[in-house]
Amino acid sequence: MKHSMKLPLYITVATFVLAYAACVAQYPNMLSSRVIANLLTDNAFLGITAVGMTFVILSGGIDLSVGSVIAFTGVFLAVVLRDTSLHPLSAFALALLIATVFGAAMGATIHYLEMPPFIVTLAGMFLMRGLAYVLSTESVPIDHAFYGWLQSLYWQAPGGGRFRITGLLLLVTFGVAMVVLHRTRLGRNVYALGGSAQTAQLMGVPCARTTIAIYAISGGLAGLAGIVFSLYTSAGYSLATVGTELDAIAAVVIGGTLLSGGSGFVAGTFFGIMIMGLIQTYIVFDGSLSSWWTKIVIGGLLFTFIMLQKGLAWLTTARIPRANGSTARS
Amino acid sequence: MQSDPKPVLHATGISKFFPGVIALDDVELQLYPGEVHALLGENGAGKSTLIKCLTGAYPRDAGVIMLDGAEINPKDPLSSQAAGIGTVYQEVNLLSNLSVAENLFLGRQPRRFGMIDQRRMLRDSKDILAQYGLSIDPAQLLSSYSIAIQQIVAIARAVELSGKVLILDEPTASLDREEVELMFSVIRRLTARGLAVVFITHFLDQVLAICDRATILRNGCVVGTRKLAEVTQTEIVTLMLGRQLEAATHHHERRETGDVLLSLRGFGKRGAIEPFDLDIHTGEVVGMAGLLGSGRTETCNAIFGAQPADQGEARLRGSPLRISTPREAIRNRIALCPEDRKTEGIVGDLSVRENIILSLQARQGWYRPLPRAKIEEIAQSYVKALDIRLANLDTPIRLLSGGNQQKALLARWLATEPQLLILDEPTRGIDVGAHAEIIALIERLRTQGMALLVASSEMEELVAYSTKIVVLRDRRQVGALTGDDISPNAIIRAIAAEEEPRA
Amino acid sequence: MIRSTLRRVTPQLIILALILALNMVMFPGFFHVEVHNGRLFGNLIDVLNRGAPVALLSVGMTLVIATRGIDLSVGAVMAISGAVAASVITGGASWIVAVLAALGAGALCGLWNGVLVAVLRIQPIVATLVLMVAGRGIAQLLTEGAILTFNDPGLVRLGGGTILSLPTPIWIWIGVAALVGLVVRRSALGLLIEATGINERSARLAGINARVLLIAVYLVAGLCAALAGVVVAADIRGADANNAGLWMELDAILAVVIGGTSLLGGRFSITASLLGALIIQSVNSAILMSGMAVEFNLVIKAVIIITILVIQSPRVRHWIYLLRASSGPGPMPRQPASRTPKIEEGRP
Amino acid sequence: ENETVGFSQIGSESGWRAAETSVTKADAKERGITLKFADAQQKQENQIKALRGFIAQGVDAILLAPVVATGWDEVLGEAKDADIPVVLLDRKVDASDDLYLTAVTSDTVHEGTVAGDWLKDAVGDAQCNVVELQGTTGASVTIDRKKGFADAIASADNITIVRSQTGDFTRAQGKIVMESFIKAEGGGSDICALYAHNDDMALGAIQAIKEAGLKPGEDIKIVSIDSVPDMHLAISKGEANATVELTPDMAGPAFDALEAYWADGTQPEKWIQTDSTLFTQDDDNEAAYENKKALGY
Ligand SMILES: Nc1ncnc2c1ncn2[C@@H]1O[C@H](COP(=O)(O)OP(=O)(O)OP(=O)(O)O)[C@@H](O)[C@H]1O
Ligand SMILES: Nc1ncnc2c1ncn2[C@@H]1O[C@H](COP(=O)(O)OP(=O)(O)OP(=O)(O)O)[C@@H](O)[C@H]1O
Ligand SMILES: [Mg+2]
Ligand SMILES: [Mg+2]
Repeated sequence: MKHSMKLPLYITVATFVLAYAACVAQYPNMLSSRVIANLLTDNAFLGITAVGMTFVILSGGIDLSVGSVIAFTGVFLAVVLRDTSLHPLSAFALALLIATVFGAAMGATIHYLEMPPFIVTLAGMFLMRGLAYVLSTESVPIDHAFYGWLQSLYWQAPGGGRFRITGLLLLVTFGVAMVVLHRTRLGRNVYALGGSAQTAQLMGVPCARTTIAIYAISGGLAGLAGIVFSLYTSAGYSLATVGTELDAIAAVVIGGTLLSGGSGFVAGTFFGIMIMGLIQTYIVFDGSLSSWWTKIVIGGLLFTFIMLQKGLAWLTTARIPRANGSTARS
Repeated sequence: MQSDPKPVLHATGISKFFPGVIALDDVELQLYPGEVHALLGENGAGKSTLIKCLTGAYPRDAGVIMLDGAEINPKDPLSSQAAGIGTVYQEVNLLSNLSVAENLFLGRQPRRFGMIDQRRMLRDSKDILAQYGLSIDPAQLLSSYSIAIQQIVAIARAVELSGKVLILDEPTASLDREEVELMFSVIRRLTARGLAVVFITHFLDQVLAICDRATILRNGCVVGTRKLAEVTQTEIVTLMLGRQLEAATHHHERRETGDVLLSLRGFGKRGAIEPFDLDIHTGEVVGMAGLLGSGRTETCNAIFGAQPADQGEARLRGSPLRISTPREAIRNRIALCPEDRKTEGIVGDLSVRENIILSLQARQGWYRPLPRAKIEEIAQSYVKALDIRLANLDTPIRLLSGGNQQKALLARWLATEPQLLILDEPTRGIDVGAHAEIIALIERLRTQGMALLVASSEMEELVAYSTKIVVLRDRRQVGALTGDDISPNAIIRAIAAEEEPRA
Repeated sequence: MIRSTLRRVTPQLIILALILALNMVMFPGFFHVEVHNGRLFGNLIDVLNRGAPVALLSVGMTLVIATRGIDLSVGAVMAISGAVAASVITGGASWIVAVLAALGAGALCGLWNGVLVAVLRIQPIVATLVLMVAGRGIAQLLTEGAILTFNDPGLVRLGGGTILSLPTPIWIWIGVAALVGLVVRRSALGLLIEATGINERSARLAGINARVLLIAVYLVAGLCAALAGVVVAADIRGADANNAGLWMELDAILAVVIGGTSLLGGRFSITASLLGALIIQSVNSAILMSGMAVEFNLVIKAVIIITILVIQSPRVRHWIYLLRASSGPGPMPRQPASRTPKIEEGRP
Repeated sequence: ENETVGFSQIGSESGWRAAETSVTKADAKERGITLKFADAQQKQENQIKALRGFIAQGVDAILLAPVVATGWDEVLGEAKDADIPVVLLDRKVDASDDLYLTAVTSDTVHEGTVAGDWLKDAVGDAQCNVVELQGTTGASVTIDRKKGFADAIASADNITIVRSQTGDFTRAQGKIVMESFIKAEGGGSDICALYAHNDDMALGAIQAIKEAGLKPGEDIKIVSIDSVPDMHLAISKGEANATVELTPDMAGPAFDALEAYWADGTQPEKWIQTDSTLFTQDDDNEAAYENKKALGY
């Protein structure tokens, strides 16, 4: 039954491998180092956001504000670098601080005012996007030597693929998140909260601290994703990353984490991200879908992956005698 | 041990108000090191509330708590844990999505270089659980084990956390004898080390077996603290209820039962219950006995269609019957009062009134709402008949004490006027008064011609009302007792026959 | 009945009154209503009229949320139904056929969501996300990305026309809300929906056909969305598949939450959700009337909404209750320190 | 022959955009070019992904309709390294111009100026209060068209913008915002003209004006940008006054340039500017409507 815990993860990995193999069978070019490097680079900011989202969803919450936080961070960086002489590194630190504090504030609101995360973070989403507009409605280019230097840091693989520093950051974030979630008390408390907040409280989990920490992590990682995004586009734009929260949620869910909380793995999220990236790459390679068919196909594939998971999970649990479900839960 | 004059925990003037309810009124509790202190009272007397106030799970409205002579003011369970008070709250309060080991060590996992030391945690868990006679794999999810095992894990966790005081709120509700004995031996070991233990239960025999003193609550007030060596069981019951309880006599004039109501042949569900035969007559109470996990609940669920059977056939009054959903069962006037009130019975936020008429309304269909007057009449009459204690009928049912919730659920099913009533552990967590009432009710329903199927872990109770008892083991029917054969000893013998050692 | 409803919606009424007063401060002529060629004309009428889509959506959304679900697809369903209505009518059919076809499309979408949630047991957010993504594509497929315009007077009247001088959309949303409200409260549906939302397992074991109920609820949400889509299309005399109902699901959810229905399911009030929709519309109208630079739109909206939500949060309400109670005699009652449980959908 | 061209389109947020897509596809087909189409759903990151995907596939050229001007240096550099020519459509980017072959765009600031100049001519010396329906907040087209118009009327003291709100480039929002403008400006009697950043908003506003009992085109003058077929219809009915054309056929010149480049490496001009033709009630709007209605608007 140990494997039944990790089963969704294995299913996601298997799905990814199968899907990739199918794509390569049709377009051999998709095995090139370029495509692999692009999967990492292009999805770096989404992946980092999804890590934070995994924390939140594991705890039974949801964070709709991440897309706006990314946009805000980008605009903030661009405006600060344009209008002040601050070094980008200090600007990064400042941006991370703002995003983290913002997340923590949402966490505190959720905990102390007993408001549902969906609504608190929805309001947060409006607020951050609004603040980004207030900073600048125009797209502000970032033209700083440091940015150029960061962008020039990459390893060119045979075949032309460029493995960039942001891709590395993505992998590091996932690594750290895995350690935090599985090997620290905070991480286990996240799972505990997701199992049942009430029970966790009775078991002595510091709910206030944990909730605040979770949303602070999500906010902070969204801020980090904002930095990555600003490196990616060398600009800050208040209209950027609209709807990214839904992409991140979808990636987390495809990665096998239950939206009801308490069950899932951050490694699954990684493959969730890769699957979403693969879908897009495939659509570009195909190149024959109209705008509307693109949407329909993305929705259809989302549905397919969910059903695939359901089906596999059902196949594997049907053989294990059904738990009585009588474990007390609130 | 009472020679030690200094109490380890001394709570005075504890008061707690809920909107419309005074749950605790100026309650005093003294615990001496090395004693097992029973906290007794009817359902809704305020026992669990007192515990939650003591450990900070609820903020109290008044009162002082002294631990070892110093005032403490726990504002959440975490701080009382830190102060050395370990608690098992009512209903298993563990996290089924974590492993057994993590449940044992949540919040205090052993660490190496700041990281959780998984290996050590598993090893320590094994050692701890071994003290309770459990040799299970602590790396598995908690939810993969039965409620009984979960309960033991909860106790083990609380014991590990209790430096000074251990509080157990109805820990034995879902344990059978053997496990209770094991638990008692652990408690004795702890008290020998000077720990104070608070023990809440509705089983007076267990109280007499292990406790030294008892504090009795009624309607949120302390009505007395007694040394158990100096009182009789009847006195305690009288204190709890504020009245005398008629002796629960095992009057067993074996009456003729009516026609066969439900007849099961080769009835079973793969992986859940092996095929069995059973006839239930009108005017008959069929008891189901067995150890934990013997398949009683699954049998009940199969007949009710909650986990539909996949083999065999059923006949209702002679005509074939296939039940694959609870709705079909209800339509055939079969009712099931489930074992797990909280998740399968009550609809917490709905009022007691709505909970009582819910099944009747569901059967009538949404387009035929019950008239208001009728609803009021039904609800009122059952509240009166079953003596359900509540502020008013608009109270959300989740605010009722466990026993009263159970009675409200019974009312829900009685309102549908079933011909077959299945009761799964109808008296779990119910106080002595209500217990007697429910037994009397079962008897009354039977004489009115209803057929009942009752699963219970309490042999005496089964013996008191059953006209026939089937015994289950390992999801298999292994025996049946009728007439004068019915006695606790006979049941135990039937269960124990060729019993293999437990895993 | 009416008194208890009134008591239930008092907070929403107060907030609405405050926001309207704010509008009044911003624009003194706000409450001025006059008849302009047979048509009531004024800001207040605009609030009622422009609130129609969100009000319609919030009726269905309230029921969905009461069952512990959520429907992210309503915006896309609006686009689909608008596109269907437009293509049917440009195909030469009568407006009644067009409306019926649009409602049919909405029902189909609702059914799809319902089956995903109730039968395949997919969590509502994800289940409806599928249609949210794909639905707009379907709508665009119908219109081929263009705005499909029409001039059929019958259909146009649904959006821009008036009945007894009052814009038709106002009649439509009030009518639909009254109909749904009446059906739900006069039958036992309301009770059964609430029971399912609070504890689905118990509800099933009590004999409630939770599966059918869930499907029905998403169906109603789909129908309401379809009607909203028709109103919006009729209003601009064209189906704008690209933009119709874009992000409107969020406004609808917000309206329900401002109306005080918990996202964790259970007790619901359609009246309160409608007031929520009107509150949102009044905020929008305040922003439009203020003449402030557009950059501030979202910040203003966010700040007002956060304020409303904070005032309505259980904890702050409790503080208010305590303040009131402490001024009176008797002991100070308190609530147990229970944390809001997380969203916990259909566990197996 | 048979070259493969990747086309990264922003999305399908408006009728004009749909027309541009369908014109481009038709054009490619006519020339025997295989077009790989990628819709970015309004997201720059998707466009960058698409571009990288095209590069990985080794297409012969890339058409890019950038969603925003900034942030293209890196990926354009990659295309250049891979020797794939990039042609920008309908919007330029803030990047060094050796990173792309050419840009086929209109001058969006100029569009605003054309609209403003028309208004100046139309009102003469009369006092004129203008209300403005802006596009999506933050979109560069919004900013440019706002600027161009403001520049044009800056010299005319009699023309002032009294209200300016976003209508999100949509008909529905255009109508809603216009309604509130009318209420806020004395029932519309104080408004002399409407400037909308695109035709869709103007068409929505026309309905609002009609419902308020005013005559669009007469009581309130209407000028906007894009020249979609419905707008021509409105102008021909006298319900609107002018529109500035933004041609959806950006691909034609782009393919011309590409074909020349493929043939002998001819470097085109860095900016191929499309015309911003003004259509007024004096032009043959019915003919314009007939011309355009099949283009997929
Ligand atoms: N959260 C709450 N809100 C309002 N009333 C409550 C709440 N919790 C408990 N009560 C009420 O307080 C009283 C005491 O309940 P409590 O759970 O302490 O009883 P108990 O003695 O533990 O009963 P049981 O033996 O059934 O467990 C009951 O009347 C109950 O209805
Ligand atoms: N939560 C659970 N997870 C896994 N298996 C379970 C669970 N609960 C019960 N089982 C298994 O299902 C089988 C039948 O359990 P069931 O609950 O029907 O027994 P029971 O005799 O009614 O016991 P109880 O006294 O606990 O009600 C047992 O083998 C048990 O191990
Ligand atoms: Mg209790
Ligand atoms: Mg059982």
